[in-house]
Amino acid sequence: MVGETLRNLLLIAWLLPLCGFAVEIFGGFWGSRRSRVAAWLAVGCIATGFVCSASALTIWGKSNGWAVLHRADHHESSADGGGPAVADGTVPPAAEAVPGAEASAPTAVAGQHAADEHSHSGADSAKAQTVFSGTLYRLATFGGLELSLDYYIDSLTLVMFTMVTFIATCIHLFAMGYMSEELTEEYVDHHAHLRNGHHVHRPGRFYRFFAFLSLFCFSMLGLVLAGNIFQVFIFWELVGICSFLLIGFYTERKSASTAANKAFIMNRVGDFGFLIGLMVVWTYFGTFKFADTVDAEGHVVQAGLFQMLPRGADGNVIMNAENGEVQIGSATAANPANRHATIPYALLVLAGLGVFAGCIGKSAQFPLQTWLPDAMEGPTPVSALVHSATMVAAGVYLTGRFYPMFVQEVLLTIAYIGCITAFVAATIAIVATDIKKVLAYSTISQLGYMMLGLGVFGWGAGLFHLVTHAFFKSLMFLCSGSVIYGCHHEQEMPKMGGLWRKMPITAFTMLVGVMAIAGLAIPGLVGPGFGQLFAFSGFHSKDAVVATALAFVQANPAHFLLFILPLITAGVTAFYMFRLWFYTFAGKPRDHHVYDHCHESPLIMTGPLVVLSLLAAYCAWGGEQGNLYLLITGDQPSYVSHGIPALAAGGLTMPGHDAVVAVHHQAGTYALIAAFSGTFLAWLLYGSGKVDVAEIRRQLSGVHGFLANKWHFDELYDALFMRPTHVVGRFCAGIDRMIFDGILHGAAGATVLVSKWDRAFDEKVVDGLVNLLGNATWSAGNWLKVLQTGRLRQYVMFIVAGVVALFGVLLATFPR
Amino acid sequence: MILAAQSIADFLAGITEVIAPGKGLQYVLAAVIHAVLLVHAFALSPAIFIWLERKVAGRIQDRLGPTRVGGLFGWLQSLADGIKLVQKEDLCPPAADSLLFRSAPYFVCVASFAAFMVLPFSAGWVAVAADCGLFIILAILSLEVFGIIMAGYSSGSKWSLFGGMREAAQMVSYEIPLAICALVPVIAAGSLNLGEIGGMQRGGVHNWFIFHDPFAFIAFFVYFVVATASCKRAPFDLAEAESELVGGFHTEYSGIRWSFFFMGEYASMFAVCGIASILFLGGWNTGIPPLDDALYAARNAGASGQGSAIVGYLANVLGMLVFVSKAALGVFVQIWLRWTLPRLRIDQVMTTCLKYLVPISCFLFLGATVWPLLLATALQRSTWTPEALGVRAAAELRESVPAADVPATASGAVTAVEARQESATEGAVR
Amino acid sequence: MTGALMLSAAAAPGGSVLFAIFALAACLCAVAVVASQTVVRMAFWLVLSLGSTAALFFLADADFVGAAQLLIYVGGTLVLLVFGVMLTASGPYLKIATSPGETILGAVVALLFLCVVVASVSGVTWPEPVAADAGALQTASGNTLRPLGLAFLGTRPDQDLADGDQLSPGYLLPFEIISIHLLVVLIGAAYLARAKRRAVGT
Amino acid sequence: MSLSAYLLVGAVLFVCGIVCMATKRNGIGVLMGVELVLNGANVNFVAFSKYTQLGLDGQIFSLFVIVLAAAEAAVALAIALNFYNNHLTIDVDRANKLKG
Repeated sequence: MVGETLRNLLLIAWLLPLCGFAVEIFGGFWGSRRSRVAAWLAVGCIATGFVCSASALTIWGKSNGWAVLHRADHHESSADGGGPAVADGTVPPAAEAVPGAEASAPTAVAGQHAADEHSHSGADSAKAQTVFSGTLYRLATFGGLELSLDYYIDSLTLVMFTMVTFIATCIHLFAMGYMSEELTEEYVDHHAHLRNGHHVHRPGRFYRFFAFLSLFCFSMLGLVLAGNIFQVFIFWELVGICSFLLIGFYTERKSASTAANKAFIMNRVGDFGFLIGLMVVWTYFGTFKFADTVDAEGHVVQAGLFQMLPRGADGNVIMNAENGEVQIGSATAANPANRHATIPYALLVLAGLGVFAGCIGKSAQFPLQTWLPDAMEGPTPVSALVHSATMVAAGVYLTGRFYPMFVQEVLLTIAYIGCITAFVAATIAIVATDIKKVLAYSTISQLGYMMLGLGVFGWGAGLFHLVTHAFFKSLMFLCSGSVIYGCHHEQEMPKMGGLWRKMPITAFTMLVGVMAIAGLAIPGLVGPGFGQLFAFSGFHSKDAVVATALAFVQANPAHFLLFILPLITAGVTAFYMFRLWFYTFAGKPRDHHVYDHCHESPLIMTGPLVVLSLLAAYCAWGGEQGNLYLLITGDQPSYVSHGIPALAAGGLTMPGHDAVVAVHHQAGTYALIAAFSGTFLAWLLYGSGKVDVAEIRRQLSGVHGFLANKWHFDELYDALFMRPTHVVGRFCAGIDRMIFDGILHGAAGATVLVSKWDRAFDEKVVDGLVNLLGNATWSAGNWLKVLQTGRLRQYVMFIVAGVVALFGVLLATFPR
Repeated sequence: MILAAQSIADFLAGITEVIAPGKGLQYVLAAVIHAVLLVHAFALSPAIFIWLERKVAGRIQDRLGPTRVGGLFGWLQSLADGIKLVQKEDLCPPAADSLLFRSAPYFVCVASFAAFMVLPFSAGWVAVAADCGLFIILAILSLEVFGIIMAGYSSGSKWSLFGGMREAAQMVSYEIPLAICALVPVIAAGSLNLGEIGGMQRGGVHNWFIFHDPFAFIAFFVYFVVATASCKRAPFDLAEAESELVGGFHTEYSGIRWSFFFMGEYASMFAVCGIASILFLGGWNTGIPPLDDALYAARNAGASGQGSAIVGYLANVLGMLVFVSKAALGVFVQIWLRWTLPRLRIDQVMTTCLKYLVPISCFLFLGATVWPLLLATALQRSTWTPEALGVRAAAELRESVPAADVPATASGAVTAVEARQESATEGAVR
Repeated sequence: MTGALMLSAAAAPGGSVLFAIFALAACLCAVAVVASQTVVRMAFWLVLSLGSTAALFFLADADFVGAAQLLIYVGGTLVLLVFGVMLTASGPYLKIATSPGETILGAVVALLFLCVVVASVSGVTWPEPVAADAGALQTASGNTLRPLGLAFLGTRPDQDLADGDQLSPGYLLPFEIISIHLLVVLIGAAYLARAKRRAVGT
Repeated sequence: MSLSAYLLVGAVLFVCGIVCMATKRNGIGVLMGVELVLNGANVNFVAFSKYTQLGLDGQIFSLFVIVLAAAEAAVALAIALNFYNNHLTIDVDRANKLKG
């Protein structure tokens, strides 16, 4: 019952933007370029979507009595149990019911696990169903392969829906102000130049912008709602298209179109891995669906992916006894026909890595991170919505959604990738001067944080950071948009300064965002309760990530980098963020022309800022005992909460929740110290004005150059891929030209020759015959035509004579 | 017994029972007697009508008209004219095509004379009681114009040619409404046999077909107009338009041939008026129910031999008088019209026919066909007219065929037809 | 049935005489049609021939057909005549003479053809007239109107319908079709002949 | 006087009609020939209806023939009229535009 309600609500929230898109793209094309109708339509759609999502969340909570929130004390109790070891309190009674399950037949454990999956971790919420899945529409069936539109609704889905729709609403409103210049029949694009040096004049594209935004919302929500990995892939690509369209919104600008192409192609690289992962999954698991397919009686018709990889009581995948491969599925669930019983461990890793490759591309992880900064060519609202809050988060979301399929090795890779990305991007952000670029790199590094969190087994931590980051990053992007708008499209920070006098609201909200991302808080007051006022969302989420990382490192000391680098990155983050703020708002105006002309943005832009700033500050109220975290982790894979012991010697030990709790304060302290030091450094260099920055830059020119060139990644790729590709391409072209063209021309020549002979034959022989016949007929007609005298009476005469003659013949031949 | 003969043929049959010559002789005699009687009717009626025309014209023009010959009212005037015309020289202009020129008048005469052949003067007093009598009479009347065209063409004078051509055009167009209007009472009666049609209207004026239904009522007047035109009487006498074409088709004629044309004309006047009286005005029936029934009874009695043959014979004579007087009344009206109305132009004549009379008569025909249906549906009662053709034909057939040599199948067929008809009428009633 | 005596004279001794007269008239007038040159004379003879043919029909107890022959054929010929006069009125008694050679040739061919037809007529041995004395038609002799109507309605008094089917489909549908056909043809003819004359004289 | 007598009359009329068609140069004359031919056919029909099993069908068909003859005459006259309008004569020998 609840399932239908949720499904319908989310369907509305999902499909409304699509309708909006259709209406806007057509109506806008034929409508007036000056009307804001398209914008209001888009806002209406997405706002309705937000209402639906929020109510869906509420309904979901009521349906299970907010069980997930009451889990907090349970965790507390387990916390003072202490120790990384698996505490009996946390072992789900389901697993307890079969003592020594890991020793017993794997299938039994698997079935046990499947049941456990259904009750979704948490003895207290075992009764109420919290995960709803089903099929909306069957696209096609190829043999055993069934492509369908499914839905998979759990707490994560709901939180994502609410978050995405809410942020999207704010950004839509903001964009109505920001894009208002497009409300004209003739828009002059000052960044695009024609060959004769003039600016490009074109009709405004207000409606098109909002149509694309609506389409993007549709794709993103579809991705979140998707109930099978293939559907995820479909909307994955749709999101890519939207990003392509929006980055290249100012098509006339060469940079914009190039950036769009770059983003699209790099995503393709990742998606290639994704496809490989899909193949492996299909080959061995025989289905794409996440959840079980359940018929009316509640029997499991076909097991879903998450149930097919059973994990022992200790959370490890189960090895098949005889061939040492990984056990798939359970005896209880009906199996798809073409499903293997086991899968080689390597292939399982490969599948995980493949899917994660897609995530790398989508959320701009190392080594595919270079497209995101260029994507800043799009309008700022796009950067805020697509390239900070939602789309790039899709990679993280998928990693979290597909978590049960990842084994330790994959997780480790994820962790390292995330950590490297975070560090590299942060370092580049230090020297970036374009305000949006800075934010872009910070985005990349934050995404790295999330990946790291997920990689070190902090499922909740990573997604927690995803949500909070979405809020404050969209906030900061909007602020930067407001600044750019106010400064008439001036994006270079060195030209700004002291703007807080001109635009106080923007400055203040930006400060909130900066503090949030920097993870600042007042030490000692961060405890639960009133002290939360001084701990912004970023503090909690980053804390969670760092803590998990620390716990992980304690569990496996070999990978200490996974804690050191993030720690440094935290400091660096605080540094460049405050650098950005001081550069932009504090101090004296550097470029008076810009300063004099800049102004505070209208209400329709500042309003969303304020709202978002509030949320950016306090959305994570209560940290890991707070409602948000509990909501997100409400349906987390059961084995996550209590870690995974190393399977074999030298294997990876995944820290459980309690291990994290144990090191939480320690990690938090380190992070705070790093953040404060970064902040102080930033104030010293840029705020106080006591230190000459240019001097330092001159001293460290090598490092600065290296960083300013983004670690030479573009050059590296150019040397690694572009040049070889060009060489190979030229070689192939040569082969084409010499061999294949030669063959073709030879064939053509031969054909021409043959046809020449054929023609000769035709003209001589065939035509000759035909003409002969024709002439014969002609002459025959010529001497027959004298019979036709054209005289009526003679014809009558002929008839009579003919009759008489016939009678004569008759009588002559048949005489009586 | 001999006087009880219903017709001359029966009469002769009766005689030959007494003195028995060959049957062939009987037929020849019958034919001859019929012919003689008809020739007298044919020759006398024009004489009387010409005299009548003169008198009426005189009265209308406020003169006396012929008074001298034959004492009272100059009633022998026509005879005198006839004698004079016979004496005249028979001229044939050199430009004429003599064969056609000479034979044209005979054509006219023969045509209008032959029309009398199927015209019943009283119940059973008819030379040829053909079932399709009306059809035959219309056909024969249409032959008359042929002679006129021939006359007009062969005279070799343009006046005559014009007259003939006009006559031809007029005839060809006026035959159509004439036939259609004549068909209206035929639908009511369900028979083409003039004798039967006349007999059906026995008993009361309301039984005359002119009062049978509104369409028949209108049809009567239309028919009369068209008949007047088809006798090329004024105001439709474009063929001999003295004022324009000297004498029209008979400009070149003289003497007895000239008079033949007029005999034909007056005879056909009598013929069409007789047809009118039989079709619409109850023929030889007086229109007074008791008298009609009495006469009918007398005739049947005389014919079947129970009653006295003389009475039946007198009844027939009375019927003939009634019929002739009705026809004469029609002729009088035509004469009256001629001396009252001015002559039309030829285009007006054609317009009148093709644009007005033909559509009107078609409408009347349709109306007459749907009239019984209207009665059946609206008044919930079938019309009083005799049953539809099939059934009556079957009945006719049965009484006509001696019961001995009727093949059972034929009678079966008859019953089948009756069944079909009854069901049809019932369907109409429902 | 009195007039029937007169008309069914064909069945009587006097009938043969009448038949001879009318048959002779028909044939001679037909020959005269061929022989005569001007249209009006041709029409004259044609009318006589057709009339005597109608008389033959009466003699053959087909009075309705005879009447129809008189009305329609003679009417049709009348119109023919009118047109002939109209179209040849350029001169008095205009003759469009046929060359004597053609006439002779035509005569020869005609004779041959006549021989052929007569040979085939006389060559066939016709069955004895059995239908003639099949009650109804005989007794209604000279009055074929009702039998005709019955035949149109589908009842055949003149034929032995002992084979069970007493109501043959009849001729109503063909009659309707042919009348509609006539109407259409007349309209088409009127359209064809409507006045769109060129300037005569050149 | 029997069936063959009627047939002979029909034959004579038929042949006369044919000759009329074949020799008359006057278009109207040709039409009259056609009328004669049809008439001869009618005579045969009626004769058969009287003297053979054919019965009333013969008369009915002769009726049809008469009606069709009327139709044919109408069309033929219209054609003749047009012919006259084009050639200012009704000499059918002038209608040799289509000769080979």
